[in-house]
Amino acid sequence: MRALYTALFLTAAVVACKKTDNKESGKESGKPDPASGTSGTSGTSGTKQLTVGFAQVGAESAWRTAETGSIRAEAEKRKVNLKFSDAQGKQENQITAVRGFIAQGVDAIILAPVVETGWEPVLLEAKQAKIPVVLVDRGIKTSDETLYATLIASDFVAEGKMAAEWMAKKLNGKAAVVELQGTPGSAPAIDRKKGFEEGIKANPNMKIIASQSGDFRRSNGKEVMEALLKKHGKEITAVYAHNDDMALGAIQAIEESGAKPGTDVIVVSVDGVKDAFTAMVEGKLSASVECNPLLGPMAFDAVEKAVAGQTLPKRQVVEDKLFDTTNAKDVIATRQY
Amino acid sequence: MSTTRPDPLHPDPLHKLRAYFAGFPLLWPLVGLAALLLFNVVYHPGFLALEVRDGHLYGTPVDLLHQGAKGILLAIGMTLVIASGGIDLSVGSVMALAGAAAALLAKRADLPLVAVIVLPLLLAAIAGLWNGLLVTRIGIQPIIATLVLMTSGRGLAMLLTGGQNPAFDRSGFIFLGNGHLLGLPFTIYLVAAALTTAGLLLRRTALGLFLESTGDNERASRASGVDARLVKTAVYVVSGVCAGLAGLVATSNIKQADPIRTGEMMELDAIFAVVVGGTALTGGRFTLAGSVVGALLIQTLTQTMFYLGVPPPIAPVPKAIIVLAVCLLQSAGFRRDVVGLVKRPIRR
Amino acid sequence: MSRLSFAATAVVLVLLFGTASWLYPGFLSARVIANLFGDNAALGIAAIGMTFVILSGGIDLSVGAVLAFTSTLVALLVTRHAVPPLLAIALGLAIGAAFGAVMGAMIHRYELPPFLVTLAGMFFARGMAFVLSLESLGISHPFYRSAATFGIPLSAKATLNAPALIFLVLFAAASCLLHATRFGRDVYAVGGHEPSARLLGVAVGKTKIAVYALSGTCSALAGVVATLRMGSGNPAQGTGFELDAIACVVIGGTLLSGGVGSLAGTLNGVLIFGTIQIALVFDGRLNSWWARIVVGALLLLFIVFQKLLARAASRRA
Amino acid sequence: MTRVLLELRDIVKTFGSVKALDRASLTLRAGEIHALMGENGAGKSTLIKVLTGVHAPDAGTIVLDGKPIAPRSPREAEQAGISTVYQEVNLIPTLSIADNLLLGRQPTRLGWIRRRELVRRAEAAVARLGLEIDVTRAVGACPLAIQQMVAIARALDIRARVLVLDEPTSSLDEREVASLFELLRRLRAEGLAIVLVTHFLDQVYAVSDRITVLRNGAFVGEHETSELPRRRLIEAMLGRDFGDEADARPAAAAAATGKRLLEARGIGRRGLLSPIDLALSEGEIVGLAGLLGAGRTETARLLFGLEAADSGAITIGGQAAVLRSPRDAMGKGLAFCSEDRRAEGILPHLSVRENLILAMQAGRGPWRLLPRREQDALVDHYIRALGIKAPSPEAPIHTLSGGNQQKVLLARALATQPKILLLDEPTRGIDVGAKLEIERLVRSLRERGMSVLFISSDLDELVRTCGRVAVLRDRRKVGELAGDDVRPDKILSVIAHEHDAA
Repeated sequence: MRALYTALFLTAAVVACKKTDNKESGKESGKPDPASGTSGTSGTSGTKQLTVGFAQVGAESAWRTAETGSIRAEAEKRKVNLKFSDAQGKQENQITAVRGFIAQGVDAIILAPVVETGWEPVLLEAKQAKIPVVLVDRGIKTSDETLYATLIASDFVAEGKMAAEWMAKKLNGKAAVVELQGTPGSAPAIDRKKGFEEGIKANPNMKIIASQSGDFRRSNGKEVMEALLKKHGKEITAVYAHNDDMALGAIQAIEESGAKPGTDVIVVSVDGVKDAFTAMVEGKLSASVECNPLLGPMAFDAVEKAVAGQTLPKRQVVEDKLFDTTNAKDVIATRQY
Repeated sequence: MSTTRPDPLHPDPLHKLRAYFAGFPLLWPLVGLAALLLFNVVYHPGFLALEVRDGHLYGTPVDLLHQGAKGILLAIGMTLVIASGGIDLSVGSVMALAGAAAALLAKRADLPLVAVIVLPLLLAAIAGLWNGLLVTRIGIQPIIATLVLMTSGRGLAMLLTGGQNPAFDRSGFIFLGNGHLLGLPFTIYLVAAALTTAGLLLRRTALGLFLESTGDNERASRASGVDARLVKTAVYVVSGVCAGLAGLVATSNIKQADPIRTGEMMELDAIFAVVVGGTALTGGRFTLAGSVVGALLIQTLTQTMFYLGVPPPIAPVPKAIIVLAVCLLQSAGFRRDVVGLVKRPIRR
Repeated sequence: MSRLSFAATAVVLVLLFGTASWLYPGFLSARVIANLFGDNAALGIAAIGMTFVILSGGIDLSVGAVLAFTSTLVALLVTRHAVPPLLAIALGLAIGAAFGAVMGAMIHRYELPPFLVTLAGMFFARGMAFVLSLESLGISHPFYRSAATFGIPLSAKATLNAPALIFLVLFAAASCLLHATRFGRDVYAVGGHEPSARLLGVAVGKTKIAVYALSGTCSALAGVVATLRMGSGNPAQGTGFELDAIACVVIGGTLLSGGVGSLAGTLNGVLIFGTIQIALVFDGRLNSWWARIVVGALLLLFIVFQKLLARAASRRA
Repeated sequence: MTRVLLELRDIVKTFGSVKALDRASLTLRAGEIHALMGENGAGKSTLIKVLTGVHAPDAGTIVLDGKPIAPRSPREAEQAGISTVYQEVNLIPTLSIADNLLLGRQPTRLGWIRRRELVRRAEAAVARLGLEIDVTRAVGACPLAIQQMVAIARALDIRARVLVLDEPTSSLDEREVASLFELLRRLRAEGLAIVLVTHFLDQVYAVSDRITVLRNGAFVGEHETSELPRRRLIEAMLGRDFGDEADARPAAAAAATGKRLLEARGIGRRGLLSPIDLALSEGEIVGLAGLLGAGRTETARLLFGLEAADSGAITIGGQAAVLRSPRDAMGKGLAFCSEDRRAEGILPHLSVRENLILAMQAGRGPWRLLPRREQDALVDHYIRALGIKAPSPEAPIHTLSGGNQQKVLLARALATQPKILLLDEPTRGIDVGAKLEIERLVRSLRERGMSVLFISSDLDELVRTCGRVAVLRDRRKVGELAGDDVRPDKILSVIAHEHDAA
């Protein structure tokens, strides 16, 4: 039984080798391969249909969903054959997905890395297969910049700074801040913390009295905030959350504690999702630094350039704006996510 | 009538101890809870402080009950399943499933609140029934039978919501997880209600006896005319409903569904709560009170972590240690060894 | 009966793979097969250890956590403390073995349910992984750079990478251990009927402890493989991993009651699991939650199938 | 006489408070078959387990070939040349016969098992017993008799000098027993010392050379089998001259008086019991005799709906009854005490009270819980009526002695106020005192017009208790004795031989 089955597998392998070999050789010669439905890597202009793999982290937050939506929509618009893979927040799965894309011979890969490290081997593989990789919304740590074509993302440090400066202005340089961090070790968590700390350096009277991870989750944000409210009570004058979901959770906790978010306690967060705008209009959330998830257009511009063999700037920063109770009303109607 | 004469048949050293444990199984969980609370009070004198803020009783103790509600609800169902000699790994996924369903229903203003609450619970009950039938009719070991739903349940939940986290604004439903009644969070009443119902059903009827007998020796129970299969199926349904309720609370609490995270790892917490509470995984004797204490113990642990500023991912370590400690204390073998160490010198 | 259920899994695997190859151009390629082994090496290695545990009538829920712990430990030692990789790896494996042995000892000595002990073990190991480091640590070391590129070419474009090779070698070794040594027979005996095994002179305690130690080592090795695959150690990885491993073992036709099953079956299980995942990537339209649903459904399918087989067998006897 | 090969002297072993062995002794000579006799709980099994290293004795010595030994595990005992076949066949059902035969002793080269050699040796081992079987088959798939043989083959495969057989015949039929004895005689000739533990007197007299009797864990005496009349043996085992009570039949003997309560026509189930007829009348105690595995337990289980009959019909109190589950049977006024107290009787961790009321409460259904006061009253009543010795009604039943557990189970059945009581080996494994009490109780039940089906392996007990005795062999009914025919020898002859079946 076992022998039979191993034999079967080997034959499969052998057959496969042949098949892929001549296919891939065909690929080298640049003529389109109908079998794989992909165009040769030489497809310069968008005339021939591109196949692009998108390795997404997951669907853990509204922001994430907006990003996915944007990229899918853009692919639709540009008639790109998009291979989408959702890794349910697991790096292992993302790597499997990327290797799958490579095996499939896609023309380019868009990757939203869930963590900063651990990508070199798989990106090396992509490089060897001559498949350009466009990183979106989070960077990676690597000694070899040639592993990816470009990184399209907001500057998380700048976001943190912006939040800090706005808060300083609002509370004229005096605040006892509770910081709700994102998932420990994730790039946005690290950088938004860094940026915020830099931002408040100027004002000695602004202190972070507690800094806890809420894991980017609304429920955790709420629970942590409740605990901290018990611990520090009225002392707290401001909350800085690494994303809107946690901020919204915190706001609930503050309300339950009998205080008024927005007046008794200033709440500032990052991302600027729709719920956040609603909260700002209600005056509960004081400000939110927009971190634009609509990366579709930029991403596919980059993909097409990369496929065409042009070299791109390693870093393309997405411009972020800060919204607060004053201007939220005017733009809320136009928010897509 | 229940005169405790010295047992002529078993005057072995451990008998007294064992009798004591039988008499008061809550001992160790309570000790653990007390110790933990004490520790907190020492570190933060305000830990147990209570005050009234705009008409609500407010303070960590209230949070413990409010946040612990989900855990307690799960523990109730899990206690019954474990008492029947089984285990239910699917409760976390069922929470997510019910939560997702509720959120979607809550978004539709045309549906009456009753539907928003009842339909998801029905769904959860069906999930439980499914588990029960796999165990009793097809005869699959509970771990695996419920593993099936554990793996696929979340998938179904995400299927329902299309991978989104639908938010809703349905005051009635939101009240379930955030509202207050007579100054106390509504969840506390919910738990109290669930507990009393369970307590009455199990101790004021023969159901408790049948459950314990089934868990202790299924064949013997069957030979004595107990419908063991029915009992076993029923406990999984109950567990499902409890999980569903917990899912509703969780969802209502954050005003949005979260198929991926709702009830993540909660099944394990629930099992811990039950075991720490003094109900043996081997089935038979069970104690609801113990499980409640166990659930509170675990919730207190979580709160302590927040207070100490320990990053959440590290929280499992003390959890594991406490659980193992309690289990060892309950293990006859361990106590034999300990007693052995104590007795050796005295032995002639 | 085990033969039959094994045949069934083999058939399902071939069907799955066949359908995928037919649906998705380029699926039936050496590269995909190489990936199948490479991407599921960690899972496969853990599943091998799990097979021994389940055959002995136990269960080990700590594999995912031990994997995370080991990978983080190795990364930490190599990057922060400049420990030579091989030494760090050896240390990691040793700790994994010791951890498993301790759990086994508790299970045996104090008659605690394996489910519970390993559950606690899982919480403990997971927590400790984060104690070592809250964030994923990249390993930049020549050894790892060469390991990343090392591999045996199957064809122009496909190579069996280091993880895949480790997996295959371990699989061969484990098969010999299980099917051709006294220890292997003892494992089956203990799982088949423990009291009898004891009376037949099997050192039940030793066997059990050894089995958990073995599983611990496998999990640790899986962690090492993860570091090779990603060139980093991530304390957050491998959540829910134990359940995948159990699923693979069960799908592979090993009975949870113990005493019946084979490693070849487990290999089937792992490959089925992996094929589903890659197929989903190739399709690129289906959402990932289908993976969970399909795996759950398959799990059910196989358990029910085995039940029916068992009933048929008992009728014959 | 041949030299002494093995001697156990003054062995003492206590479990917690229970003194299982109190200066028990056994002397074995090479080339003899030595029967170790005693009532249940006399300490036979414990002594065996001490000999084979399962239990370590608290005191006493074991001398093999003049050298004192102290085996600490079955393996060590085996290495010393003492191997054992236990009562319940101890093999791994999921492993092949070959694997079972050589588990832990597999022929290996550099640690690798030599498969071919393994099979060869296994085949040789079973061939020695004149068996022709495929040694690669899984043991679980073989019939019990074969498993028994495999177990013996395993015991012999190691150059055993002492072979211990604990209840080897309990699951074998005549032919198998015969061939087993044939084998034993052959092994005796080879100079092996064989210890035979069994309940079946006729088998003892058929095959053994010498008998050692234990009682309450103590050595009573050793005799040449040929010089020890059965009656003396039984008295030695029971430790008292029970003549008066043993032969007291008249009261019970009174044949059926009242009207038919239960009538089973041709009930059976393939592979379990070939169709039999059985009738029970008011105030009648009907015995079921036969060797273990003769179909007695199966009969009771069919009557109580624990197994579904696939043939025949049952009428209770005149009207047809379909018994698909114990619940159905209880609804029809039946009650049942299983032979297997552990597996199918007690709820070990629940209290005496809960154990006692369970069946009755099950009858009442879940919603009408018997008020606690009434429960206590009921429990109190039965504790007194049956003389149950328990520290308290709330004590977990597993803390009670076997006899008292059995009484609680009886009480459980009685509490349902049954019209028909099915008792399967109600006196197995309990001390003589309790045994006689239970017999007395059963007799008193019949005075109250209850009808009882009484299953027992102890012929004298059947004689003492039953008015009528149905005899089963090989899963079919082979005869029925009534009135003065109800005598041990008669029953035995029906069990033993085809022809004079009544």
